[in-house]
Amino acid sequence: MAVLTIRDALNEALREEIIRDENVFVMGEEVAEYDGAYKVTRGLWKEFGDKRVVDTPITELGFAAIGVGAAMAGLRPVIEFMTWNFSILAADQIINHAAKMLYMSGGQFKVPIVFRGPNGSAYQVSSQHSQALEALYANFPGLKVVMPSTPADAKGLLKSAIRDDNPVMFLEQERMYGIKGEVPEEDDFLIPLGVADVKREGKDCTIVARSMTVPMALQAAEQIQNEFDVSVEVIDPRTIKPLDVDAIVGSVKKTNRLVVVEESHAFASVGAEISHQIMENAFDYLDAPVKRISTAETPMPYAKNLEALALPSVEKIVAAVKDVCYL
Amino acid sequence: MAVLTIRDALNEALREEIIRDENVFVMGEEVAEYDGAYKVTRGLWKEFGDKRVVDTPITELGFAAIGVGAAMAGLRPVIEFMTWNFSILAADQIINHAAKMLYMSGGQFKVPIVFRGPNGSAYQVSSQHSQALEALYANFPGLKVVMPSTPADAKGLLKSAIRDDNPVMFLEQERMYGIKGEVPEEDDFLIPLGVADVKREGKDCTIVARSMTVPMALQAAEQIQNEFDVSVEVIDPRTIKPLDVDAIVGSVKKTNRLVVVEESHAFASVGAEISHQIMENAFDYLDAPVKRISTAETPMPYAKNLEALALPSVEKIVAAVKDVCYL
Amino acid sequence: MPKAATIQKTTASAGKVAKNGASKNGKALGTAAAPEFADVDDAIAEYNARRSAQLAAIKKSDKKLLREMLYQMVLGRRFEEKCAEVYRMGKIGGFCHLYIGQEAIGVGSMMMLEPTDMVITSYRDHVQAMIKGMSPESVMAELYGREGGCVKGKGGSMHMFSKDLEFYGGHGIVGGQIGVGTGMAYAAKYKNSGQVVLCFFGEAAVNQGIFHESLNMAQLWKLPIIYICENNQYGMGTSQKRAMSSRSIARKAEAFEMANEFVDGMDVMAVRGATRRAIERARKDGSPTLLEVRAYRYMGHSMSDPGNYRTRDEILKYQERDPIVLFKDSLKESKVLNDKDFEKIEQEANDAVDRAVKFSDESPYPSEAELLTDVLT
Amino acid sequence: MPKAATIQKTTASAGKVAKNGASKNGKALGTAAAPEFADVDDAIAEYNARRSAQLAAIKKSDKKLLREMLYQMVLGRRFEEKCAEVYRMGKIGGFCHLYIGQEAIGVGSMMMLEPTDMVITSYRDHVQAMIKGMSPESVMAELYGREGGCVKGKGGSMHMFSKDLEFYGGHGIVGGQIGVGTGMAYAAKYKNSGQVVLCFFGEAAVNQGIFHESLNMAQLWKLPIIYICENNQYGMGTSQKRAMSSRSIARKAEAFEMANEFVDGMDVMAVRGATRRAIERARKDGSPTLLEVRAYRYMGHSMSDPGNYRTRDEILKYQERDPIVLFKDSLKESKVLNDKDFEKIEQEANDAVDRAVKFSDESPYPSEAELLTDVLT
Ligand SMILES: Cc1ncc(C[n+]2csc(CCOP(=O)(O)OP(=O)(O)O)c2C)c(N)n1
Ligand SMILES: Cc1ncc(C[n+]2csc(CCOP(=O)(O)OP(=O)(O)O)c2C)c(N)n1
Ligand SMILES: [Mg+2]
Ligand SMILES: [Mg+2]
Repeated sequence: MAVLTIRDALNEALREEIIRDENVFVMGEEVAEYDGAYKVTRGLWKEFGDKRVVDTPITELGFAAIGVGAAMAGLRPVIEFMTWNFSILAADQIINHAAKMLYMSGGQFKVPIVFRGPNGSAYQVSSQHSQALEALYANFPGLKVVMPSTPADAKGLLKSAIRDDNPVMFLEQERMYGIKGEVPEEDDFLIPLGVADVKREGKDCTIVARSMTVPMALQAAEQIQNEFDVSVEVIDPRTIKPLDVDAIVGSVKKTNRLVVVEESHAFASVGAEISHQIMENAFDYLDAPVKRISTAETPMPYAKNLEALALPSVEKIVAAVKDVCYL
Repeated sequence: MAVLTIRDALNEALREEIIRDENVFVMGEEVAEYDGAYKVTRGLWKEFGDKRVVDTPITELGFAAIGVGAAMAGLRPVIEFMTWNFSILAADQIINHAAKMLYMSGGQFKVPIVFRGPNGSAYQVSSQHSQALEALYANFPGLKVVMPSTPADAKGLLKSAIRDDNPVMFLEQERMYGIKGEVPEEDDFLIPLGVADVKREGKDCTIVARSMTVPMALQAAEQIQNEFDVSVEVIDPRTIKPLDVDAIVGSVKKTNRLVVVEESHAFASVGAEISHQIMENAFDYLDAPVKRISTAETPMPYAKNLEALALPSVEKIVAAVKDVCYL
Repeated sequence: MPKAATIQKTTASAGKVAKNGASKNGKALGTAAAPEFADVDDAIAEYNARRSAQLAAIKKSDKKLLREMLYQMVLGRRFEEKCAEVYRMGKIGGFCHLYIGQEAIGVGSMMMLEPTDMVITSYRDHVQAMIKGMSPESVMAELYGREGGCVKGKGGSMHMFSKDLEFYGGHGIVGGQIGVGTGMAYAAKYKNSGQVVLCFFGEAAVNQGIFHESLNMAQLWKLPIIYICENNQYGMGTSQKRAMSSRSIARKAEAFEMANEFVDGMDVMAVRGATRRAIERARKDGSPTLLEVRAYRYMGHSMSDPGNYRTRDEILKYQERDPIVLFKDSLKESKVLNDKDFEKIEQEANDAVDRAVKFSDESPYPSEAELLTDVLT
Repeated sequence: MPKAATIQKTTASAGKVAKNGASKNGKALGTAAAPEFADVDDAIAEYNARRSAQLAAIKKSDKKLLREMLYQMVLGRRFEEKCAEVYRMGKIGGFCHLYIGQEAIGVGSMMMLEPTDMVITSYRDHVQAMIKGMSPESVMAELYGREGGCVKGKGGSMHMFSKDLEFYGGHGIVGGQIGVGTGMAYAAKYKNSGQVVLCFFGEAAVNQGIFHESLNMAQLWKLPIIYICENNQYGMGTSQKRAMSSRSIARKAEAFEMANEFVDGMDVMAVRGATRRAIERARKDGSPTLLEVRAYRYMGHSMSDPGNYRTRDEILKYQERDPIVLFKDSLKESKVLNDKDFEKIEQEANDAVDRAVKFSDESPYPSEAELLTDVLT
């Protein structure tokens, strides 16, 4: 196995898919000559040129629409948002167009497109640049939503996303681009969309975490194990929509306790959905109410101390696990 | 008390606020000379003229921004979206600008603006025109979200929304504009934001409904009462954000059962949030898992039979109540 | 706010040409079809002056084609009249936007296309769907929301689609299809398929940001697309001058150095000519064009529009320039068709519409299982 | 996709004037400050030819004002240099976009304003905040994310605000402030307050749809706003010609029949002159203006930009036209200020910056209670 950063794993996925299928191209702001604002597309333009890796004007709605139209006409665009915050300008094309095209056309026009880029906070980039938007997109039928947390997942899921015939929102995390991990070197390493992954096995409590909160959850699990000899299972749904409800329900039926951790805001979040799914499907197995940890109910502040306070943390997760385990 | 339609109650609220405060103006597509696409602004342009009631070009992002800037500079704009579906084009101004301005400016710049218009389905207007978007906006701190279900609420809440110093998303429902009800004739009839209303008292089961599903819930409650002698309480939060969690928790602590009904899609919905709030705050009082009824997980179809099938209905609510009451 | 600034009667010459293209090739990329006119009187005068060119164009054209053009215009007219009729009977639900008065635009432009070329338009899409080859049956049944509809009853009036016929819909978000169409042209260029895209939208859609974003990229990247602004002078109840600070839409292309023409939308041959020039440009070097085609919407915006924002007189005045009447007159004068031919065409169109209604009346509602199909593949 | 079409070297004359305004009043609404130039050599030649006008403008101006203008330019330069320094020391986090090279734009335009006039800009906002009257202390402390910052540490580099000083931020969404600024002008007109709005944005922001939507409404409704496009020729790593199909931004105003001027952004007096004309227009009848002010960004886009997309030579060449040097030369030649005065100004600026750093170093982090305040009022 090769050890790669998430950044490089994504880069490999893009590279392999560009080579595999001549209809795949990458488009977005600064993805080509600049090598990507966060270097996810590094080297691709040099290698594949103007046709496959395309810089756009700053015009999110416009180039999202180009992606939608091109996908309808047979291409497989990978559209990068420099950050998902800017996707809000393009939301009409995603929600009103991409998500509905197959249905509106009675099944005739597929929209095989991937929208990708960093989601959530970075380091002190303040309120307009720090939002986690998975809840927004996951609410709309017709879209898939993916959030990897390891290099292997990043690569395998992105390749699957590009081959998927539906619009896929692929949400990365800037703080995680440098995280290293093993990635299988097999020729065509794919991870299917819609399948959760048990990132750590345990029997006393389940944590469902995604994206940036997965490493935090693992660290918290470790700490709890050492301190209280309580064994925590960490489940990473990886695909938010469609959500692998069975995997989560199965784990909770075993542990009887659940903490959901997410970087997004709480109100009507994916965490709320998971909580409700457990309510509907594992109510009788719960020994404690599901606890949820989300980012504070505020736009993201700039000051370092306030930002840290706003975000989920290992300490907050430990406290929540202690809570549901009555420790 | 006067008997008014919701349409006319909203119209009165606008009229009274335009008269009361010279900084209030109404802006949007066809709100002036055309009297509003759904006639909510009927007669206002004739009465108050070009300054107070303003037709815009079709340019949702642009006129939402005009509202935000004007509000920062001291006016109190009421911006109509012909339907909330089109607000997705303006979401950047709502989410990235209006919602964050007070925080980003360290408390200096208030944005006293109301965005309003019909939310959810109408009659066979198909997928791009039938979305209920409360979950989308309620996820973002810095916004209030209001959804009235009666003429009195519509009037009292809209007047409060216009006087509120925060951005308020005011979501009406086209199918409901013609609903009639009593509206107090007092001079300045206000309903505070953030306070739920018990639309029907009961002791065996709680239904939390909003907007279009409130009359359905009331009808279902009636039916259940007659058929099974089971007494259903119907709570209408009216304001979705901030949500009156106490009122809902209080009711569930009494009835020990909850059905949430909503027109929006289910995944990461306001219904999920309510369910989670009960999980966190009334877990031990629940005699059955919370049940949720939402619109089917599909873009809205045009065909009459399919549309009916997709939406919540009295029958679906009755079935859900029977479920949680083990009838 | 004060009322909109009065827009001056513009006397601009039309057929503005892309500056960068022009300077590059050393010659104009397009030539004027018609000078921009200010009101209906201007338009009549302009047309009268241009009429000989018109007749010459007819003379040069294939008779069968001319007959088919007229047939499609008449079919469109009859179809829409029938829609209004059955809508009032409650057989069609939701919105229903009719094309009456604008037939010359769809027919004049789309009948210049190869079958493989792509078309995308707004919610005002019934007639364009049929010109692209979709059967009146499949369009009417869609309006009825029945299984036999072109999208199985899932879309309704605003969302006609046919993948086989390269008809990309039928879209309800004002302006949205301008961006999607640009992406279709992007694919044509990417695949080097030789296809061009006709992308239709109303004049009010021009005020949306996506118009600006799309045209910039289309010109920057030289995409084979023809933007056809169907300027019917109203966006719902708002006249163009109350919503746009500048009268000329064609000239907005100059901000992008894009080729553009102003076209008389009541003259089907003028639309055809301008489209031919634009298609040549697109097929040769992928250059886009913006056509402003000035027409007039006879009916309300949709079936629920009472139309209080304009006078009966205004409508009647524009109807004097009815595109079907103008075309018939020219065809008759050119001795291409006679009164008997006209009757035959009317009969065929009426029969086609009757068959569509019958088919739709008999088509079943979609099965309930259809609710949850086509959400994801 | 093929590369962007090569943009022709444009020789268009500048100072294009709103056609409707012009035809209405029978005279031009604005006059050219400078012809549009194509590259730095052109710019030098053009400036040399214009220099006598420049010196004449200086002659007519108040000495104290000229000194203050230079001071503000130098202060801005020194402040930004210090930002770069302390950023590298880790005292500033997040993004940090410097204004170096563009000082003539902020100073030339904003120092034409009344204190009650409103200003809004992008994330590249430190210097404009100070020109509007905010203390270097409050701006630097904000960059540090401290309690003493102008927004209590909640906004950081991109979000400077002062309600008292009518400074409306500091915005991070490219183009967003164009719409918000238009709304501020709407309020000015509504309240008949006599205020004008200066709304700054980069040339890359022009490609956003909101530019198009806003300018249309501003002209349609005659809003008292001056759109100042700071064309520093790059949007991050993308040169203007790779992102925009047409070189001239000023001329984009013509699609809306809006008054516009192209301005040499290295010449503070030229910026001042163009702004004066625009403000007159705005105060008289509320007409908006688009100014394209051509400058050059010396530094990377933000502190994390390695700048591989352009050559050192290109940068050096542009730095020969440094706005501070050009202005100093003219002031010296005009005998307004001498070398000693310059030294004094440098000293004052350095002192002010040092005070700002000291203040920020000592300012505490915001209290934890601040996290949840200012979410709703
Ligand atoms: C984004 C959006 N805003 C508003 C509407 C409501 N609406 C539908 S059609 C229309 C008028 C469009 O006018 P125009 O573009 O001129 O096309 P026409 O109807 O005249 O063909 C409006 C406002 C919409 N469907 N989408
Ligand atoms: C909507 C949006 N898209 C992308 C970005 C990322 N971004 C920040 S600044 C910038 C370049 C802007 O260039 P320009 O408008 O010319 O202003 P300049 O930075 O040169 O002053 C980009 C792409 C953003 N902040 N907002
Ligand atoms: Mg129109
Ligand atoms: Mg720039």
